[in-house]
Amino acid sequence: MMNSMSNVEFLKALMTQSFKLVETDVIDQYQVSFVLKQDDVHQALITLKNAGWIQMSYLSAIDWPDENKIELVYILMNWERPVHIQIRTKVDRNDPVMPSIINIYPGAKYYERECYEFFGVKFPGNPDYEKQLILEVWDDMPPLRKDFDPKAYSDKKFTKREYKEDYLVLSEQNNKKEKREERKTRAESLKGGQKI
Amino acid sequence: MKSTKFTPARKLSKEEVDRKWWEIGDFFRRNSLWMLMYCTGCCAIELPPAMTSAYDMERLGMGPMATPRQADILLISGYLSVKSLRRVIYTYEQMGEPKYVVGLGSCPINGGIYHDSHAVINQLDQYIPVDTYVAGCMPNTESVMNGFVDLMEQIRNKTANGWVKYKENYEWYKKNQKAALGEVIIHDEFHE
Amino acid sequence: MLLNILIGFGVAFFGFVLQTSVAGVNRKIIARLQKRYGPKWYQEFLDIFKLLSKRATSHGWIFDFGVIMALGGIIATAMFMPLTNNIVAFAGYDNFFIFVYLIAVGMLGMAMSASGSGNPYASIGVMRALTTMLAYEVPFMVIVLTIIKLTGFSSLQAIAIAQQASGANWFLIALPLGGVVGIICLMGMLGKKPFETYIAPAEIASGPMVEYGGKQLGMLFIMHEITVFIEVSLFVHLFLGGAENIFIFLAKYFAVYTVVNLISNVNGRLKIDQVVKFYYKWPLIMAVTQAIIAIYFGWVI
Amino acid sequence: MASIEILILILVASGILSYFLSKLNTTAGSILTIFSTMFVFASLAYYGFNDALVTTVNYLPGFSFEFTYLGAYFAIIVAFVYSMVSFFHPYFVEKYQYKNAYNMLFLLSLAGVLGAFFTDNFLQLFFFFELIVWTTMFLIPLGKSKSAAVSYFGFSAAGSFAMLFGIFVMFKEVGSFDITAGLASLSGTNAVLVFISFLIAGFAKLGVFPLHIWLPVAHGNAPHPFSPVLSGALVKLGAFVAVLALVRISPASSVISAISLPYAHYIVALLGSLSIVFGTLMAIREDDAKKLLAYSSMSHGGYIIVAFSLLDSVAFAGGFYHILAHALASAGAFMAIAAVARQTGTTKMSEMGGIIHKMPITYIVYLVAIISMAGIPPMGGFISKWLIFQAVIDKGLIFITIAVFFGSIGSFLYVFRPLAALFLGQEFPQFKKIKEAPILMLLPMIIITLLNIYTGVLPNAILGFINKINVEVGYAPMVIDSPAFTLTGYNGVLHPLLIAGIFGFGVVVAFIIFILLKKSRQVSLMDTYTAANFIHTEELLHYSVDFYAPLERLYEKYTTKMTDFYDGLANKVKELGKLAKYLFMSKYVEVAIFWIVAILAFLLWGEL
Repeated sequence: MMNSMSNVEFLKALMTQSFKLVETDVIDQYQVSFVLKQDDVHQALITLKNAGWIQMSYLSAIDWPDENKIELVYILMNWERPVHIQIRTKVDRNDPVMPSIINIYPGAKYYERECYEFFGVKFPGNPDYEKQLILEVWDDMPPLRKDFDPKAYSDKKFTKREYKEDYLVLSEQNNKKEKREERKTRAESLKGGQKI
Repeated sequence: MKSTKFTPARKLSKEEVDRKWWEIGDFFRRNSLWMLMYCTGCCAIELPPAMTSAYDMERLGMGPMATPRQADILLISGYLSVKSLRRVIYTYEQMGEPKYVVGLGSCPINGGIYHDSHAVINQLDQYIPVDTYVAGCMPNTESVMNGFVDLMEQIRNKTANGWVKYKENYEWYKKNQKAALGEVIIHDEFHE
Repeated sequence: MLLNILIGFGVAFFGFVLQTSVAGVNRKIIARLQKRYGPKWYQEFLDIFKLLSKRATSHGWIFDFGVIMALGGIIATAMFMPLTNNIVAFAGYDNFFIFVYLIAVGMLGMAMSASGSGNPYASIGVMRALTTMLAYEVPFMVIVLTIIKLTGFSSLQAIAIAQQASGANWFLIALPLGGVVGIICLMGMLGKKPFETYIAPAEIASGPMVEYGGKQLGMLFIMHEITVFIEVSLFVHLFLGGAENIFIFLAKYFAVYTVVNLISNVNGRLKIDQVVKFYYKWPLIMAVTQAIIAIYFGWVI
Repeated sequence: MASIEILILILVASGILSYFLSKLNTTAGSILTIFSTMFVFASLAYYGFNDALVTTVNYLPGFSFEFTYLGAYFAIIVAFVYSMVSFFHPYFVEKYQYKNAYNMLFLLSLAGVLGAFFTDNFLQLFFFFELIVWTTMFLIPLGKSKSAAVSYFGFSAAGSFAMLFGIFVMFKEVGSFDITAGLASLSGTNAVLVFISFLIAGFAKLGVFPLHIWLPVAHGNAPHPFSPVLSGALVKLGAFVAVLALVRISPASSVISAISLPYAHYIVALLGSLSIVFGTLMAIREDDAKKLLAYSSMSHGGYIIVAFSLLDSVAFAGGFYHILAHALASAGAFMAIAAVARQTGTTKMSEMGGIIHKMPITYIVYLVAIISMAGIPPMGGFISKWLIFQAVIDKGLIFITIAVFFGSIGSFLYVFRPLAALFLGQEFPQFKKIKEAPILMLLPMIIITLLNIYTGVLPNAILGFINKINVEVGYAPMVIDSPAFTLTGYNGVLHPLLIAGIFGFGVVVAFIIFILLKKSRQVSLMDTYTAANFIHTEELLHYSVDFYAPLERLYEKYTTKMTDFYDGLANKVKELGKLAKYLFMSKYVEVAIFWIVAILAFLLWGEL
């Protein structure tokens, strides 16, 4: 307990002294998340790797259409100091370009290819980030962008089975009706994202 | 007085002989069905109880087989992503005739809960002919066994002829596969 | 001569029917062992005829020729096999070495055809089969040398009659160590667990059989059944004193196959190098001890 | 009427003639070689079987020949292999440097072989031995490997000098160089000395266990058409000498009562079985097809030694028959490999695949050869192995049995490997162009294949001739029943014709079953089970490298022991040579003179 907290302290100290952090978020004693400027990311990764965060667990990405950004999340792991670090940075959504980090973490090569496939983020420096990795012969926009409509794609590509009539029957018993109603309201209330 | 003229037995035409042989073959085929389990999705979990002592599948003469060459049934258990559909088609074309396809679960029927996914196909029988569907998400083991018994019945009444349909409407199936998959055989760095 | 050939072919066909039925019955026994209902006793026949009725795929002439050579060699071997003291096709010529080496023709044909299919799994399976053969053959041969040296015959029928003449003193009892080695080597010959490394369906996709379907696979099944018949009846004649009449033969045959099957069904599978190490450790030591005791000191129970 | 002397002279003359003929046109020289070897073989076979060979000497003063069934048997086999192999010359000789010397050396070595087999005098035997060694030593490096020739010559020289030593020991006691009389009248320690030295000579030529190092090197690196001769013919020279030693000399050694065999012969048999096991294990892990076959001929040499050291008529028959069967089998296999090597340019099994689709006849030749080599009916190897088993079991030799059966099962493993990796399997794109071997090369291979089958189906005629040899060397002839085509061993009767016939019957039955059933659909080799993955390159679907890897792992760390030992020995010899060089060839003459005087004084000490 004590030890892990000290890990987090050590980490915050390390990061704050060398970079200007946009935001720091201590999720719990084993997870810390730093938001950085795009230019600081490489330096931060090098620092952390030297500090013992030798494992690049994953490179994830989040699409924020309304602020027109794509957020890249580099997840690092240290086996001496049990803390997962998320290095987050936002790149422009219209032309997302992030220099590759395969010189720091060679294992990131395939994560970057995957990220290009699903979000369209370009990684100059990675020799073959444009090669297809998972989606074989994909012919549409990157499928994990928020504005990609999987339903439309599925309707376009895959033939649906037609049914003569709609088999959905709603029984009119009251208790069932109430249940349905409150389920509907709860679903509505969850739309905004804030909890009740 | 009744005439005792000897009337020779009618000579069977070649088609009739072939049909008789085919019926004899059908008897053997429906009593020893070997499956190639393409465990694509979650419905595969229903097969262990079907094979082990709960519902002993071997009593119907059925059993799992290692390769498509040896198998009679191609068992599509669960949702079928686009990538695995390519492999399924490749496997199906390697099987020896006559061959049957059984689709487990609702995903091969109409996409099931993945009906709007960009990676999962919705209707299997557009791409390869399916002889028996077992509906349900997931179908419980009785219905799985029942599906196999139904397949045997179809073989008995000669309605399980999906492989014939596939040969006859080959272009149609190929067109659907092209439309959904782009190309079936993949060339890339992982397959050279 | 023609009559002899007919008798021999009858023996081969009888062996096929017998072994197929016994195998079906054993499938039911194993099913009951596992608290299942089990298939029909004639399930094996259904499987074989189903395979023969299907349309197969072929990889060229060597693929088919190998299958024909395999089945032909095995049928030829089975035609020499004596059933009882007086049912034998070619009396006096049922030499032990014929069975060991004429079976090898069938094996070679099957191996050829399997490698001719151009599938790596098939070649790996053949490699494992040959390695297993190298493992179990030597201890078995040492025991057989002992038996031939003691009786002075290498004709199976003569060996069986010699055992019956000595008051049903079967070599399974007379050479206890040798009997154990014989059973272990028989399990290896039949490819039963833990020595079924070369089939390994989950690991190398049923090894040599990987590319077969339809009639080729059906013919290989027939060949396999006849091979099992040959090997089990070899054991019956060498270690269990043959048979005076056909019923005794059936009883001994069924007993041997069922016992081996039951032993094998409570075992896992060894790796191939473990198989070789196993056979060259205990069975070989036991066989050599038995041979020295029996031949040089003449101590036979 | 053919005189041995005439035949030898014909060979020498045609050799010299072919040398000059080859200068003009290589093919003409090769054709001349074919004709002369064919003529020699034909006359040998015809007059030899009717024992009408004349041994009078008119033109070669100082030489004297005698006709023995033993010598005739060996000579016919060797001349046959030579004449068959000579058909390959028109296609291979152009490639070699000194191409006009090739045919001459070839014919001279055959002349040496004839002389060695028919002479009755040990000095001539040694002379012909040396003739063979020197000619072949110049033939081997044409395969572009000097070291092979060196190691071959080293071991052969060791062998022949050991034999020379034995000869002198014998002369000292007996006072004559006559072969039969001389060896028979030996006794005491001299007998043991001669026994050992002759066995060293025989082992060195035959490549049996302690002296086997040269065999794979020489066989593997010799010119492709010469490897069959080495393995099929010349190796048998060692068997000849070993037979002389094992059969004609009776060294004073007490007899083991349990197996009724003298200690000396039992030890020799153990050496032979060691060489069986060693050759088998080495052949299993060899990647070069020719070296694999070389190791297999090492293990077959072990069989021959075991057979002859059993002092038993059936074993002798088996041994002599094995010499013939192995000569045919290994000649066929080596010639098939040579044909493949000519068409593809390599003998590495890991680089080839699917040759069968282009060279089916060569494949059949190789198949029959290896079936005979593995001792599977209905081929010749089965008969000889069966006879050897009879004798081994009758004497109850347990440990030798282990080796013998290990070798015979292990031979399945190593002969199957070229079959699977080289002929079968996926067809590589770079070999889609090659063609079947030319007809003149197929002809001898087909003849050898037919003979392989004949020796397996109807062995009685040849065994009748072998019985004459048995009588000649003073053993009872084995029982063969000519009209019924059966052989009678100690514990059983064999009917090869019946076995072959029943096998044919079974194949016919299987073929009928196959034809009656539904016709199967032809698919390409690449359309195969890959766990539903798309594989587009043949190499990924061809399993040929480290075929028996799991088995090899069990013993591969012990495999280099013998070669290490011999390398150490070679280094010692080098150091000795350096010392002598330092002593005598130093630039200070007086030092050399001093040492020479010192040595002379030491030698003459007794006289003065």
